[in-house]
Amino acid sequence: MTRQIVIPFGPQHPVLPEPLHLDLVMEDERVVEALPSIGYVHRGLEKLVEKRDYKDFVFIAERICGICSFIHGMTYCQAVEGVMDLPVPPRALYLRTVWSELSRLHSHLLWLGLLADSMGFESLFMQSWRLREHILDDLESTTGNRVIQGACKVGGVRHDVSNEKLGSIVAGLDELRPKLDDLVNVFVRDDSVKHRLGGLGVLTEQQAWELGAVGPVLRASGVSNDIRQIGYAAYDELEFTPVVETGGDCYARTMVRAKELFTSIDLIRQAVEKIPEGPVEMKVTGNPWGEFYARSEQPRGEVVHYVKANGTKNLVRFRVRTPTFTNLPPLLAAMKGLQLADVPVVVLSIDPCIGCAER
Amino acid sequence: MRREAQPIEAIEVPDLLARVGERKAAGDRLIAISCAVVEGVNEITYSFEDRDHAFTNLRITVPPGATIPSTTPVYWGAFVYENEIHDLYGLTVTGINVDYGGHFYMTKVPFPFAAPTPAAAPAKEEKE
Amino acid sequence: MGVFTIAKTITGNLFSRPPTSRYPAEPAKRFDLTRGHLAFEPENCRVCRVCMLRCPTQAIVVDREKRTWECDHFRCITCGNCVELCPTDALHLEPAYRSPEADRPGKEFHEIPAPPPKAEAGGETAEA
Amino acid sequence: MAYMKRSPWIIHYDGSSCNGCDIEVLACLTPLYDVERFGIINTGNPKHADIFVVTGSVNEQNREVIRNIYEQMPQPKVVAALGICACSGGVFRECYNVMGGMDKVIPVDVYVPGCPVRPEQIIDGVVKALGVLEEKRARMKAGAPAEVPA
Repeated sequence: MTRQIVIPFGPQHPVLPEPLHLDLVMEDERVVEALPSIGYVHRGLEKLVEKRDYKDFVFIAERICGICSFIHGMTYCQAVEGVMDLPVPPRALYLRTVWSELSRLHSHLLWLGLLADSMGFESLFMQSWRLREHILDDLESTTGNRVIQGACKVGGVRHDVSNEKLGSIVAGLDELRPKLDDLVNVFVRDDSVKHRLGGLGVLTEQQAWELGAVGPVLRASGVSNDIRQIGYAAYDELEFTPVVETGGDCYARTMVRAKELFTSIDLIRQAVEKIPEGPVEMKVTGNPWGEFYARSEQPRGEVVHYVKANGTKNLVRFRVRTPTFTNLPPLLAAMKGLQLADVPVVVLSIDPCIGCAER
Repeated sequence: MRREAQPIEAIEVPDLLARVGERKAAGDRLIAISCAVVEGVNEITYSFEDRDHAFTNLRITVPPGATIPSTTPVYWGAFVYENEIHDLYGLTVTGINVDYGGHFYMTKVPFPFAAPTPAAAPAKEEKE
Repeated sequence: MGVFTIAKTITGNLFSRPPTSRYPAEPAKRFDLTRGHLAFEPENCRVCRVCMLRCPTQAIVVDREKRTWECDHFRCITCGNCVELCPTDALHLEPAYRSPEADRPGKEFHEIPAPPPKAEAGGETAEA
Repeated sequence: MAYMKRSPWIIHYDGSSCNGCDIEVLACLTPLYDVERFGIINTGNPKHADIFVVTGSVNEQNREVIRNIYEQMPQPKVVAALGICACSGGVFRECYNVMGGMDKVIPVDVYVPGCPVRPEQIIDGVVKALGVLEEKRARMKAGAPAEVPA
């Protein structure tokens, strides 16, 4: 029997911008077992809910993660609105939809870039991030910030966006589309990408479902599961089909995210076509009482915000189950039998967001 | 906008594994295990989803510092949630497949979310 | 095929502007809505303290007795909550962002001029 | 830029940040902001780095990691705290696991505000850090220790 050694990976690692520590039990170059040790980013923000007004907590909920920030804020608002049973104005719901799809676009482009970087495809990384700046400009000009948008509030959104501006966003995305096509073509067709990602970190359909994988990881294993189908925000009035791949490997996960870029553009166009006129926020009075689970689809997968309130202005419990947290067990399963050099790519393929996972 | 139904069924601790096993047999996915302290007791909620997005919950209620069985024999991936419950709430979970032994999160305050027990003097900042 | 693609790319690159912004030679790109920094107008302030009470980071300290307003810019997250809640429009957000500093203080301090005699009683608008 | 005489290498570590600042640090490296035109290179090795760019606040578990990275860097070295979490703890200041800003563990030379910091602010911050680096280098040449005890 070969000797087993444990290689620590991270927390400060050139490939990962975030601290994730893995203990890799190795037999020569093969990973026998991987164990994450997390907690480098654990802040304990769920506890803060006891000190802050429930309306102000949205700013903290947004800062759970800087990449999917908008959707975190939105899901928190949905949870509170669910508890209080607030009828949110439809225009606000549509604006939320547009912004969450823009967030998805920027997050997926970011991820495609990071993946390219982790395989050593530097120019592809640069190209992805160059295109991402267009999306960030759209976000900044409509919400006021590039990354942490701060656009959602309990009972609606904080700014209205004029119909002309929405139209120009769609026109801008149409212009962007051929460039995205070129980019995605490289990911889909390029031999070096195929060879580097094909067959790596395979999760079967059953494994992915039973281990609790969510989002692109689950869809890449052939399960058509997209939380947008439950119809939160304005998604119940928009048409889309979840992108599903069957390979279950890193290449399939890349495909899912790459194709979702176009689904998002399409959803934004539909939302802008259908957006109703009207107010974008409602007056919220009183304090919540009750509990609610709000679920929504982040770029990384399903996020669950649970809110329990007892009629005071501070909530009793706020819990967030982030996609990366539940994607950790599937990641560990996918890493068994890998070579050490492939570990960074496979870790990246679940789109880990440690800031989210550890809160 | 649609708001989904969220039935929560209260069950007893000894039934937990059997009921969770039923869910697995029905082909459900474990969404999350969340814990909350409500009026001095821990509510632990197991959320599931079937293939058509139907969202259901099972809930057990245990006193602070209690011992609960692990669901990892049923859902392998549940260890992340159960280690978290141990580290943040001070509940003991028996039979976890990957047991971090309290080193999942390293927190400045031990068991920051735990319900205050009458014996423990209130901490300086972290009182409930 | 490949030759045509690369020829197109090369000519495209020759005749297009580089994507790189020329900052700091050119000023930074900003939008009307950009949340750069918080600006305070002492003349409009009625010392209601709502900005201090609802600030998510407690960056703002308002002293009613001394009639002072102080903001720690290294705590302010420019979320705009105070701007929205301020009953008298004494606060607003400017698109220009703050520059880095070598010292931690970075506090902005204002004395609020005393109001015309009758307005004092109207200060109780806090807690929206 | 004339005032940028040297090519500082930076090392980036994410304390307990929310990622917002980290992706902006990365965005600085990419075509729109492209800090490599100033000779700034993001390295992964603390021994190669002149400027330690930290984002996020200090918590129980990463305190040692931050101190380790800082101590491994050669003299003269400069620490730039990016974002209000690194400056003061920010929104998370009152969380049970957060100790506060970076200055609780290592001496910070440049504080860059913003939540999250904008890439332009990062460039400004690094330029400012470079000024501090030059001062420290001059001090070392004169035979004095680079770090002045606070």
